[in-house]
Amino acid sequence: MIVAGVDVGSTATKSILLNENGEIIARGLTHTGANVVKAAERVFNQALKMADVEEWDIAYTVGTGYGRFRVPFGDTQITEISCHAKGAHYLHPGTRTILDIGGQDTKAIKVGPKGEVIDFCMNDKCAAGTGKFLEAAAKVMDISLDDLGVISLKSKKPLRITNVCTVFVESEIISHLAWGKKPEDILRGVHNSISGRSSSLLRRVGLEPELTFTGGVSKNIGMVAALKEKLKLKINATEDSQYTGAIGAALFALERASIKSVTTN
Amino acid sequence: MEFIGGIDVGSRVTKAVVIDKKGKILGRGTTMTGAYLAQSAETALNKACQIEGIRFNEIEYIASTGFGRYQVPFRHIQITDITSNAFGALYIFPKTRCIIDIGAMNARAMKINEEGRVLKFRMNDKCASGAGRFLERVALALELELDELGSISLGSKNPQTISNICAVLAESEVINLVTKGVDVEDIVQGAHKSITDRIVALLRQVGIENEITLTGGVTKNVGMIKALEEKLEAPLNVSADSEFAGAIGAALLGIMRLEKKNLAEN
Amino acid sequence: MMDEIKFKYQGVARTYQRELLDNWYSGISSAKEKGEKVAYLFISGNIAELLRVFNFHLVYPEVNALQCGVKKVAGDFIMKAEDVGYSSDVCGYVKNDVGLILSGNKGPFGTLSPPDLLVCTYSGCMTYVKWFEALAKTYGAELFILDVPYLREGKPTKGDMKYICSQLEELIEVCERKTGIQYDEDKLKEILGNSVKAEDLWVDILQSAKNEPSPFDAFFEAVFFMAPIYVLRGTEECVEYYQKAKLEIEERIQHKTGPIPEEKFRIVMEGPPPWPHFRSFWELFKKWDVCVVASTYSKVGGIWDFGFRHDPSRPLESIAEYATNCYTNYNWKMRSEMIKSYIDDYHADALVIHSVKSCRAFSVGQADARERFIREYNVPTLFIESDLADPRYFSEAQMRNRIDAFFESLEHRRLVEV
Amino acid sequence: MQTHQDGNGYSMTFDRIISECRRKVESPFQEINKWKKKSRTGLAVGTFPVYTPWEIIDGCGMFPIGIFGGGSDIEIEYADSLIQSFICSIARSTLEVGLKGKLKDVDAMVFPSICDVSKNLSGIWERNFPNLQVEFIHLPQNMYSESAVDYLVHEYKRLADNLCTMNGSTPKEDSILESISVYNENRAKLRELYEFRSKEPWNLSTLELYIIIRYGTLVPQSVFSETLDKLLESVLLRDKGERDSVRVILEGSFCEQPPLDMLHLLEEAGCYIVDDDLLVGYRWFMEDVSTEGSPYRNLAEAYINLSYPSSVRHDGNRSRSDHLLEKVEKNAAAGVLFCAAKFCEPALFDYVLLKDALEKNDIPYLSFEFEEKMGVFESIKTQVETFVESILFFS
Ligand SMILES: Nc1ncnc2c1ncn2[C@@H]1O[C@H](COP(=O)(O)OP(=O)(O)O)[C@@H](O)[C@H]1O
Ligand SMILES: Nc1ncnc2c1ncn2[C@@H]1O[C@H](COP(=O)(O)OP(=O)(O)O)[C@@H](O)[C@H]1O
Ligand code: SF4
Ligand code: SF4
Ligand code: SF4
Repeated sequence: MIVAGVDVGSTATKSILLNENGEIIARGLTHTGANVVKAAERVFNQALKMADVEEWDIAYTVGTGYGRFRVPFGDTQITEISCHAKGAHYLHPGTRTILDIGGQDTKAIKVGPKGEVIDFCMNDKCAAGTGKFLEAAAKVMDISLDDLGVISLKSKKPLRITNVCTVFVESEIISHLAWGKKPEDILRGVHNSISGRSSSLLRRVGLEPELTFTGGVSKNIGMVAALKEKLKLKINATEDSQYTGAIGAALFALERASIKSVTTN
Repeated sequence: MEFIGGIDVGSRVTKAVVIDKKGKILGRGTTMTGAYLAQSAETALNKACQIEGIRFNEIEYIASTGFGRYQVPFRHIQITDITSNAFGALYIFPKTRCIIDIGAMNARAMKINEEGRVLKFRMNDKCASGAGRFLERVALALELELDELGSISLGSKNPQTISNICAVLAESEVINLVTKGVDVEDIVQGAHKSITDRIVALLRQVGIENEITLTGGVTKNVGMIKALEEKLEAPLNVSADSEFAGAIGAALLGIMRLEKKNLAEN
Repeated sequence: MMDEIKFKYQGVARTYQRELLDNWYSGISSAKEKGEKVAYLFISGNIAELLRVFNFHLVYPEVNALQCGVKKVAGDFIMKAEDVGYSSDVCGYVKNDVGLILSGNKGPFGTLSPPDLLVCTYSGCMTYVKWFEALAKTYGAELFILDVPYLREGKPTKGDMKYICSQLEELIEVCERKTGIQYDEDKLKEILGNSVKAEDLWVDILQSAKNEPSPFDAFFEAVFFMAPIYVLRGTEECVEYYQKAKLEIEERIQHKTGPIPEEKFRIVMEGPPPWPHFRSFWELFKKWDVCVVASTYSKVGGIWDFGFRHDPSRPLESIAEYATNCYTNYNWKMRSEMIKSYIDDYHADALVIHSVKSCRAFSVGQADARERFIREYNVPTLFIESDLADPRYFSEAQMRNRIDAFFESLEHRRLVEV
Repeated sequence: MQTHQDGNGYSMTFDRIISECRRKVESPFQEINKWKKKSRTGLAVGTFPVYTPWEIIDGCGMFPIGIFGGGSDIEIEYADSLIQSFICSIARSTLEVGLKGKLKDVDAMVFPSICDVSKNLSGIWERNFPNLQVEFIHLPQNMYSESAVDYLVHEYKRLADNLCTMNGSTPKEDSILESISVYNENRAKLRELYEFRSKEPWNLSTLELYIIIRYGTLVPQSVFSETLDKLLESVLLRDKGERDSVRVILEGSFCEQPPLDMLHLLEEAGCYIVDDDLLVGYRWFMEDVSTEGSPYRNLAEAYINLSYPSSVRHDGNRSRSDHLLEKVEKNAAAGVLFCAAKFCEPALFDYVLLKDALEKNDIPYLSFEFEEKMGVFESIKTQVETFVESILFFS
């Protein structure tokens, strides 16, 4: 039996296929772009192709993420909060706190020993402190997203970035550049600003180890380093971190599918 | 003959004008604002000079304005964009009493008297949601050029409200709407309406009076002009020089200072 | 067909409530023409009984504001107030009211007569004072501030009671002067007698939510059920209203039903509702078969379910005591204890805190309470934010996401615990 | 010591004192232990603005210290989770100071009933600092009631009694009366400085004056008194030269402390602030409080009758706008800067009433908001410059 989880995020859409043992057999990742449905189909097909299976082989699909209600082939929808909790628990069973920084929102989730959500907090209606904030910085400095973190790590004298507005921060960066400040110091400042905001979100749910960092921004090593420095804590972040939501969704799919197969048999 | 330069270092575009002492505009120049503001200012002013073949050192007095006004090392005076836009608008439209200035990051509403003195003004300073960048973001999300945005919006019959106040997050809402099958022109007009609401709110706070002049880069956007006119139920003053209102105002105020200075010296 | 016979009283409470409020509003509209006196006052700790002695028509600007919210006209009024200088960050109720006045005092409920007297009970919030200062200026009406000390020590001190009572005496003089009517203590006692009857009935209704399933939603329904006890308290109609409402509730109990027949979660709600989105907000909870079994918002005007009653035998004193005895005049220790007792007594599964930007009297301390309930009391708590008056601060998608996630997690936890 | 850059030793003294005070103001909570040990009871009592009765605390032999947020050097890390984003920053930052353990030497904290934030904050403190005695005083809002003074006398007594339970003492009226007279003296000196600044704003900047007053909320009054004497003497010898600036009144920042850099910037942008309501709470009486009879009654009567008006006190709306107009006239100001703490409802509501009064009298004004933690002042600067230009260019 194969099940699927599709996480339609505001920025990136991810898919995961699991076999009946709960092992990841395929992944898919795409830019969400203007067409949510297409993006979901795209990642789903990517994953099917990678696992070399057909659509009818999939026993159950769970959609999550902000666009979850638009995944046409999803059997059911579950919020990304539950999915991240479940996914993080799967990746790192000792997880008690999750920080998820995605393209447009940031959440802190506290989970119990079985991956159940105990408490959560999210940022609101403002792109401050999210992946968008980093993207804006990358764009004005003409640096690729992949290099952002690496460069920030070179900084010896991080600057203090005071603007929280993603739009205004662009001009702050421009004026720092104009004053001849080093790109790495600016970038480190940007990372520190996000880690500051994230840590206050984490404190709201009560930070307990282990901390698992999920979402696309967890791929940024500069961000991982900034958080480590701020929280003085080991941080779980792996290659699969961006897929955490999709993994959780797939795990829910697995549970549902087993219930379904029990009742139908 | 000596000349006066006015440079408006905006967050997106730097604009410059050269005028003579009678206030006649002799040249205009623009350039995209780069990371080095001083350089952008120089480039723009040079372009303005070239029109009538004026040499840089013939310029007697330079007034800078805009967000980068302090970063123009060769300025004689810096003036805020509000004062200079107001003064520039009055020069272009002598009967104007209210001015809306929409730049990339800031939107401002001002009320002036017949001398061009700013009596009251309001600006968005906490959040970029009501400024030009919002439209740029929408254009980006819809993969449209800035230039076409306005004309596209005019085609809308059924504008769609954009509820997200964040210039950044509005992007995903826009994307959402596209997938819901909402027509592009309706979304674009919705975006224009959303900004219009914010700006008219600013204007109402200073008190609406005739005539109203629009300045800043969005004057190039017909959709924005139309949306504002509809909301205000009044025509807006717009001219080809509207974009340069800040630079013109700065230059004219520069003349005033220069005269005062000369008066003091004599 | 069966249902019609079984449910003789279905909807009575709502219909009768509407009728009463309509009558009340039309009284207010015609007061000016008829030359009758009008007093404006606030809900929290209101001293309606005393003003009734002088035959004032009573206007509650907060009720007007919430009506505008529910009828979805608040947004425009708020914008009008911002045009004249009110900040986007201050209480939306005030702005709604200012906008209403700027629009000729015409609301969805009719035209309001201007005030002859403004009585500001300072037991709600600081904003009350600011609000009536603005009205006093606009109308040129006399403003009486009835200062009510905050319950900093858990109950009013002797000094507090003396202070309030002597202010009430001063207010009586003002009322006599304004209306030419002599203060009549017997009349006051009679009015207070009516108050007590209504209060008893109201408490019965509130406490009916201890049944499972609860026959009554102590937030989404209570906000309508509570209107008469605040605006018509002391009248006979008010007593009658609660008699009828109680019949409806009893009938529901009898049939073991309620607003959420398949009740899955019982919650306590802290904070005011988002009026402009009241329906959709309720839907978000209904979807999860959630019933609110107790709420703090239904105690903004006064708190009776812990035993307080007006007392005709000591009229002024009991009015003074009542003025101190409303939710926003409680300190946070008292508030938390109250919420905690609701969780326990009403067998609630969780606490939902709706934090509103407009109202610091409610919201300062809520985030701390959230932590207290989760960490100290181990009560699952959901914290959501929007506004009670300003439609711009409500994002349905975000709200839904949080509410879904919360009840998903409660469901999940039930599974895990089994 | 020997080198006088401007050939003026006295002015050097002034600058030196100011820079010492500034250091203290920037890290305000370091010497609590030292000062409280010198007090009669060895206890320190933190006070939240605005009208907290310092004389009573001082008169009970305790060291009163003004806790008005965290100053510039504290980063908000913990308080965010206890206070929502739409609440003024002084509430958050004051809490942060406590949560960071910087107030471990403080034995009690007093909150006055100035606004809903302060009211409820007392409860948050009670929960988070169980070892601290938290006191809340409800100041009357009905100034016209016959019983307001009596009530306040009770309230002040209650405060004194409660504070004294910390060490089992009883409040002594005599020593409170003594404190009143010390505070009277210092307030008189401050009034002198204010008058001097109104006359020669170029010789005493608002930033400096603010630093002086704030300093007074952080040290014992005897220390402050000496400092004031030295300042009063040396300031007269300053000679800084007048600039082309606009005389304005600063209004609205009566509670939360504005960033020091912002205060500096306002004058940099071309204003001379000739009167303000910064820390009115500290210098809240317009005249001396009587030192005869019952100290509680004297203070209560002074609160009712002699307080500087502010947005957190209901005096009837007329008097607050009249008071502002009087200030404008008395100081020959050309305009008003209305500068409120973001989310401060009392100030933001009053703005509407005050602005109407200013408009009626054709007095230019500008309104903007600040937050303790703001680091960029671009927008405020632009606004203030515009305001100045609108007066300077066109007059
Ligand atoms: N290689 C990378 N390095 C740094 N950041 C990245 C990288 N890839 C993606 N991101 C960030 O991750 C964000 C998308 O994260 P994701 O959690 O997938 O978003 P969402 O689920 O909100 O759509 C992007 O906005 C981008 O900033
Ligand atoms: N060609 C164009 N067509 C339509 N809109 C434009 C065009 N150019 C600029 N704009 C609008 O004007 C805004 C920038 O205005 P501008 O006054 O140049 O900004 P600033 O002064 O801040 O640099 C942009 O954000 C955009 O919305
Ligand atoms: S402050 Fe900036 S990032 Fe935040 S909502 Fe406004 S535009 Fe968006
Ligand atoms: S602040 Fe709260 S209690 Fe006060 S008027 Fe506004 S909504 Fe009502
Ligand atoms: S700044 Fe304003 S709202 Fe905040 S505590 Fe002070 S008076 Fe209250």
